[in-house]
Amino acid sequence: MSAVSVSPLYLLDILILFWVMLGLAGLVLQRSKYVIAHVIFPLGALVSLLLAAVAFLSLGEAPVSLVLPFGLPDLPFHQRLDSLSSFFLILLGVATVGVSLFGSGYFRHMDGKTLGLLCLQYHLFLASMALVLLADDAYMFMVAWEAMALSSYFLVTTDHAIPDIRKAGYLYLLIAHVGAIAILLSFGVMQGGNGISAYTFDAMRGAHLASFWASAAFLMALFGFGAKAGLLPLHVWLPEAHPAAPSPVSALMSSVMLKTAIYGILRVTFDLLGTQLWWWGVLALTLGLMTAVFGVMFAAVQGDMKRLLAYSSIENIGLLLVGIGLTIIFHVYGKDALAALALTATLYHSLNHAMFKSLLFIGTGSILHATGERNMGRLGGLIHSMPWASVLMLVGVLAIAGVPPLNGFVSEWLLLQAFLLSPGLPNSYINMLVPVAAAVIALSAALAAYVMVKFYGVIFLGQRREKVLEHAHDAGRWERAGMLWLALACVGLGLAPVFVVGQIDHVTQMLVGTQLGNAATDWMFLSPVDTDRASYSPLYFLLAVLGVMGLTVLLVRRLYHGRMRRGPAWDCGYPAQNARMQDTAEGFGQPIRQIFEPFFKIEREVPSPFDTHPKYHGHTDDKLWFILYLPVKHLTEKLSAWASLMQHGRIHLYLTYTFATLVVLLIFV
Amino acid sequence: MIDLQLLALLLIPLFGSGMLAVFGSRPWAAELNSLMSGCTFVASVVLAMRVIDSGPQVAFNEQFFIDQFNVFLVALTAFVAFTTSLFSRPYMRIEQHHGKLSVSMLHLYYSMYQLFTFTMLVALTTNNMGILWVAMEAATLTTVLLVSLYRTPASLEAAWKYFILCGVGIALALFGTILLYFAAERVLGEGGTALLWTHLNQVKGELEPTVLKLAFIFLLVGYGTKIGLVPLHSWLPDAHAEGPTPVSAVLSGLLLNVALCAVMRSKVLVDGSLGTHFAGNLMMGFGLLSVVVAALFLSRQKDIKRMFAYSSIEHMGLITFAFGMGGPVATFAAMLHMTVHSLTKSAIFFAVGHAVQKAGTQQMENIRGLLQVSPTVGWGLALGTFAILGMPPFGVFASEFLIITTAMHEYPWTTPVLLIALGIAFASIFGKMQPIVFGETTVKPLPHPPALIPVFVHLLLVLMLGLYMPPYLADWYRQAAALLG
Amino acid sequence: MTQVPFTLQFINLLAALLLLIVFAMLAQRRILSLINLFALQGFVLALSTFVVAYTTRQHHLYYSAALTLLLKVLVLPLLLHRLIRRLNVRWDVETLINIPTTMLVGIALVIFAFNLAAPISQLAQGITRGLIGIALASVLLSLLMMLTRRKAISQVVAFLSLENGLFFAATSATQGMPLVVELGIALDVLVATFIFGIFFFQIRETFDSLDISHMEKLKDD
Amino acid sequence: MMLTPEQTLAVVFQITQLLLVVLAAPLLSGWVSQCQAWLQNRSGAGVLQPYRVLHKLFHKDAVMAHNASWLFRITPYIVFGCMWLAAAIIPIIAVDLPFSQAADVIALVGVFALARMFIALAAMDIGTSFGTLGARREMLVSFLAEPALLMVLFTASMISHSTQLPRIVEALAHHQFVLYPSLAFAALAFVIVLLAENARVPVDNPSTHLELTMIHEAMILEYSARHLALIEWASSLKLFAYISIGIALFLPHGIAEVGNWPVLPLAIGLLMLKLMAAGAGLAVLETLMAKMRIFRAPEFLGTAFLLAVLGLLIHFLLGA
Repeated sequence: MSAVSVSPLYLLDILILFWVMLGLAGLVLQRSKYVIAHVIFPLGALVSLLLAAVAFLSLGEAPVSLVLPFGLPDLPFHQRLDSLSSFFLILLGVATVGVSLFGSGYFRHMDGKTLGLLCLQYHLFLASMALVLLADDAYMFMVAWEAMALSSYFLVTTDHAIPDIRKAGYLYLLIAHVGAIAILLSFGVMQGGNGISAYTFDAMRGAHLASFWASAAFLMALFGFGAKAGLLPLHVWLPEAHPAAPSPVSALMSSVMLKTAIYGILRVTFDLLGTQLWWWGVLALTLGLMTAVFGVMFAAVQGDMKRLLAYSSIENIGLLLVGIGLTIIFHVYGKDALAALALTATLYHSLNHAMFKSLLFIGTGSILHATGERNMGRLGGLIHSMPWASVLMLVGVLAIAGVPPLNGFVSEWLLLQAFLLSPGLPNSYINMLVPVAAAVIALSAALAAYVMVKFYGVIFLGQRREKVLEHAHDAGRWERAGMLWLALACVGLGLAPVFVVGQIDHVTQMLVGTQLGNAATDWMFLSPVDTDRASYSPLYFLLAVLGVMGLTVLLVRRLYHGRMRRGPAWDCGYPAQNARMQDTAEGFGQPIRQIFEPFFKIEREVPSPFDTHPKYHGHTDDKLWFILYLPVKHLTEKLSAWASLMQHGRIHLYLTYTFATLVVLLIFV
Repeated sequence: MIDLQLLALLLIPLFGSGMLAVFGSRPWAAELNSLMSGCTFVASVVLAMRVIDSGPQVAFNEQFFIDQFNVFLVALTAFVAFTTSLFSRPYMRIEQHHGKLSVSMLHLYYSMYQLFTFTMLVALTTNNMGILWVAMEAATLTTVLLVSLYRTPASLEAAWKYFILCGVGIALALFGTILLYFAAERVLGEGGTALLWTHLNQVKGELEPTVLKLAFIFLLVGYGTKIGLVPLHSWLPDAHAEGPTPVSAVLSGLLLNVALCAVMRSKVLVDGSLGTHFAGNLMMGFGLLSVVVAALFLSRQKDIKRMFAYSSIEHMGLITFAFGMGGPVATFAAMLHMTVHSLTKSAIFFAVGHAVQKAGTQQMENIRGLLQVSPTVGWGLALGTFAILGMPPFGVFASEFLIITTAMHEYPWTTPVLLIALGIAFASIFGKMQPIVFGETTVKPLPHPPALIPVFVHLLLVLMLGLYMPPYLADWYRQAAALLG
Repeated sequence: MTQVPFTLQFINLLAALLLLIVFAMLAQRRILSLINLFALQGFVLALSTFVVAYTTRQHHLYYSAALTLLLKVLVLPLLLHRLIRRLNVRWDVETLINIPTTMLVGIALVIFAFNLAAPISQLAQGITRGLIGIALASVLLSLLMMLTRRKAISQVVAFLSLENGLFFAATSATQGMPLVVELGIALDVLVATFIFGIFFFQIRETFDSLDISHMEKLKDD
Repeated sequence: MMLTPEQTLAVVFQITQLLLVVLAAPLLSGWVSQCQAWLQNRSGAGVLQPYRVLHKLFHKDAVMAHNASWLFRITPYIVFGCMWLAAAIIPIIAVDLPFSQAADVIALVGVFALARMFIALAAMDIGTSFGTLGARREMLVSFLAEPALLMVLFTASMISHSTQLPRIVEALAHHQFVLYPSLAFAALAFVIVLLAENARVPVDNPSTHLELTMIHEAMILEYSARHLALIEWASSLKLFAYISIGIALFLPHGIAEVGNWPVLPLAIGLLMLKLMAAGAGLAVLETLMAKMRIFRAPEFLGTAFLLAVLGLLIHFLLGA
């Protein structure tokens, strides 16, 4: 293709460099907030768009690679652009267009110094994420990976005056670092041949590992990337860090950064490791299921809107991992068509999640702007004062709840199809596992709907729980643009699945060696395997619903005389109803808390009926924190207390150490 | 010619210390100090160029020997000494302003600073194991005076411990040297040449293994005390915490390297003579132990300088481990780590120094929210900390990456230990550093403007080494690594 | 010839004497006599150096013998005497662990050192057979002495006797290091002692005692 | 595009069913309540009562709370549309419905979910405590009922290797009376789901407004006139849809083949019988059982969920 005769990698690198430049420019131009907000961020969005475009053009082309003259002397930076990385680059680009547009409106109100720094960190964050996707050797990957962690850490701790936010940042970076260590170990296991040049991905592809070492590498990678993705039980940082960050940053972290972890798992499992074992898939599947249910359960009981979204991200990561697990199982048992189906579902879902989750997060951002309130218990009735935000958010909510004809449903549909087609695996245990897994998926999807009704209903509907909410203003121009972009993406992904799947086919072709294709001749019908088995056409669906609705409206107009008046809400004979009597978020989550009681660590004080000033306080905690994390902490503390006895301050003791060392060495020679 | 250059390198600091012994109490003593260090640095660069061009050479009838390995350390030492002198100019002024230092103390400080540089350069460049010992002892003596500069009980105690422990250590090293000589004279005959490293290196195959084993143990324990290898490290945190900050910077940035260089010299001989990996294994063992124990120590520290002293122990352990592993990549990595550690650690100490001066205490719980009062110090400290913790894209990560990957290939079982230790260290230091840099503040502004150019110069260099290593530098390291094998 | 030459016997005698003196120092409670013993040790050292110089006809060894005599027998003891007079610390030094135990440990050390040095002694040609062992023993004993002393001065004396042991190894065992080295070593020892002196006064004026147990503030916990 | 005769026929079928269900749905719910009346020896209001109610509601003036937003107003149409569609794509008379190409069983469940979300949101829109209470309970019931329904459908589609209702029905209708143990479990689960989803005793009671127990009624408390009419109509459509799903899954026999005119009347007659039987059965169930506490409901539905999963597992085990 002559249009991109110059290797697309050059273009991508230039674009990434441009991001960095923008960041630096922001740092320099601290004085003029206007420029940063209304020039730099939109330019960043433009760069994202171009990035996505380039990646899209090179999707399905032959992989191109490039060696940059940086990095270690014997291990310069290797870069490679293949379908997998292009796909995730598209994801990155499309999502960040919206977020950056939103950001230019959102960050407007910060003070210059913070804004300048934030602009730098933000664009470094974008650049490092893109580089992670392009890296083709362990060193560059690690550098980009940790740079991503570091920049996002600084973003998370933007308003570091608040101790909780510092705590969140600490937890985040610590777990990220531990994860990075695990990833490094897994690369070390996978290294091909000896010498430092064995750390290029090509060498790793070449290395054929014994199944034991391959498993070790896979487990390490799963641990490391899982730590970044918020996989159970490494998720504890996520609900702390995502809410702490400014909303656009939360959006990026939830929607894109977590996907880089998914990318890593896919890259290691299907690309770097030549062979897979069936139990990897089972492990991933089970972990994924646990994560999904756990996440959505905790989302249901949250009172803080951003924490709620963070937990829902955990749920979605769980679903993605389920998809990966299925893919591995099918691939191992040679059912590549099914593997392709499961993988398609996974990739599709990560694309969808990127879109609606960032939409929702930036939506909470503009709510924060309008009201300065994150606690859903103090919101409500915003649909009247924030029409734009409410409509766009509704799209996001319906999408994430997985109802047709929006995008969330498509990936869910594909995933369930993968389950339905799965019987006939040689291993009967896995055969038993499959329906249970399907059931759990269905359950968590239904719970997600519950959560989202709570989210939207408590925030936007009902009466205003606080007086101040009357003055809440709608999202500004830029914010609106960003949200609109993402909402459109959701709708588009929902309505044109055939096209999207066609694109994803390139990736599945690369990873599992087959592609889904589309059995239906008609571009309107998505049918993964065969039209008789299953088919779904969102467009017809939409048309039908609209048609029927239109018909209804017409009939009603015809039959009905159309008189309507406003009156007070019916108070059931109890006149003194006020806004505080609506369900709060806690109230809405209460049934879930009651049903899944054993999973939560609940502490609450309920007032007695005779309290003059009754005060209810309830708090649900994550048991895993107490079961898994605190013991480790205490162990280290004990060890170090033990060690520090050594440094006792008495010089005789120190001399004795020298003496003893000497004697011991002399004896053992 | 080489004699001249070497002479320049050695005489400038000596002359400088003489000058400062005379003029040390003048107001411009600080500038003179920096000037001298600057000249030393220039001289070292000239020498380095020369050596890179025309390989290893000896000077002053073989009493001095310069190869890529020690000339790289010479350049590094001179550079850090120079930047430290730049930093110490305002720092010491502020100390004086706070009334911690009298003019006479400053006088002592400046002259001793130059003398210390001199001793280190001698120790690095000498070819004679005996003179090496003498220089090390002299370095100890000068630094003892520097550590006890404040004359506070704490500083006195620290200096005393430092003195006694390193004195004993050094004495043991002398015994090792004597044993070496004992073994050598039977091959090289009596008299001068029997202690010259170059000659020993040629005949190392014939040296008596049993004696050399014994000798190496003494040398390792002796110089290891100065490197700060666990369990010989006890003096190090005290000395770093109680001495003036510039001294802490040069101590952990330079002196430790010099001692390590001495150990390396002996290692080359011993392993050459034994034909086994005896010395290497010992060094690996000590290195691993140091990394683990230091990491455990970190999490309980309350004094900020003490904490970074322990982190120096940890990194020295890592470097020793790498040198112990041997092989081109590991040695390369070790030297790279030496470089980045010196640069980063001294940069951190610079920033810490000003932070401490602002807060008026070394207790970490009283230093808060640096970013609010002086963002430069805050960012310097934050970035330096992340760099020393091995966060990419800083150079420390590059060397750690090389070390760990090599270890995975050579000694897989060590890597989990190392990585866990590094993780613990990360958790501890990062956890302590975050509230110091971020959050609400308690600290107050300074009488004199702080000198932070050195901090950011160092950090930029480290950053560059992480992302891009100039080819000639890489070749230089490679040659040096080849020398050490 | 089987008959051992007189000089060698003499050197061995001196070596034995050296070891004996170290033991005596280890057992010694009074600081004053500790210093005297140190001076005596220096004298023995000088003598042995002289003999070695005579037997091996190495002239620079005469210098170092003279140097030793000057430094270890005259200068340092005098310095120390003046110090303890100025600081009037002539009282007893009490040991941390009681003397018989120290002695037993010391003997164990000596045996250990001899066994360690045995293979080396086989290699040693000429007069130096077995001297390495004694040198090593005295080094270890002096180290032990440093461990057991609580007063700053006695610790320093122990340190100096350690240096003596080394010096003995240097001169007698390996018939003398090159002169440059010995000069350097001597210089360092001298400077070290001066610095010690300065320290004594500073410690004295800050802790108004030379008891090291005052200096246990810097620690982790 | 040009339609072949079969396709035109299919379209005709589709449209007839569309009209038929929307007209027949109230009749079914009327029939159910009439049966209940008989069982409780009341003389009921007659089978046509629902039509009268709708007629009445369509002639009233609508009252809407001050706080109601656009979402509140569009919801009835969406709900009605969804239910109508759902009822229309289930093959009850004939197998080949062109539209069921576009939406298979999973999509069908999706349609129900869509309607449910909107009605729950609308209930929260006014901001009375009842509305939110109803919404919460509705979602609570559904988050267990929906996966159970999905599992039931999965069992069927596993047997018939398809997720498209027509294919399922074909497959089940043509194996003459093969006994599927898995389907037995599924049927049991399905009945529970049907009761729960259509706000029937023991989970809910459509005929009372008792605060402590009501779910569905609590949600639609604020609706009046035409909106209420649409909602009522929608719920009767929902009932119709569920029952016909049940029929399609568990006794599809006698359904008309593709483009097979002569059996059509027979098929319709059969369908009538089936529907009447099902309605009567429902009435019997409701009369026999007692309303349970709201927090027993999750356990009840949990049982359904477990039964459904069990059915699926059994299918995996026995392949039947």
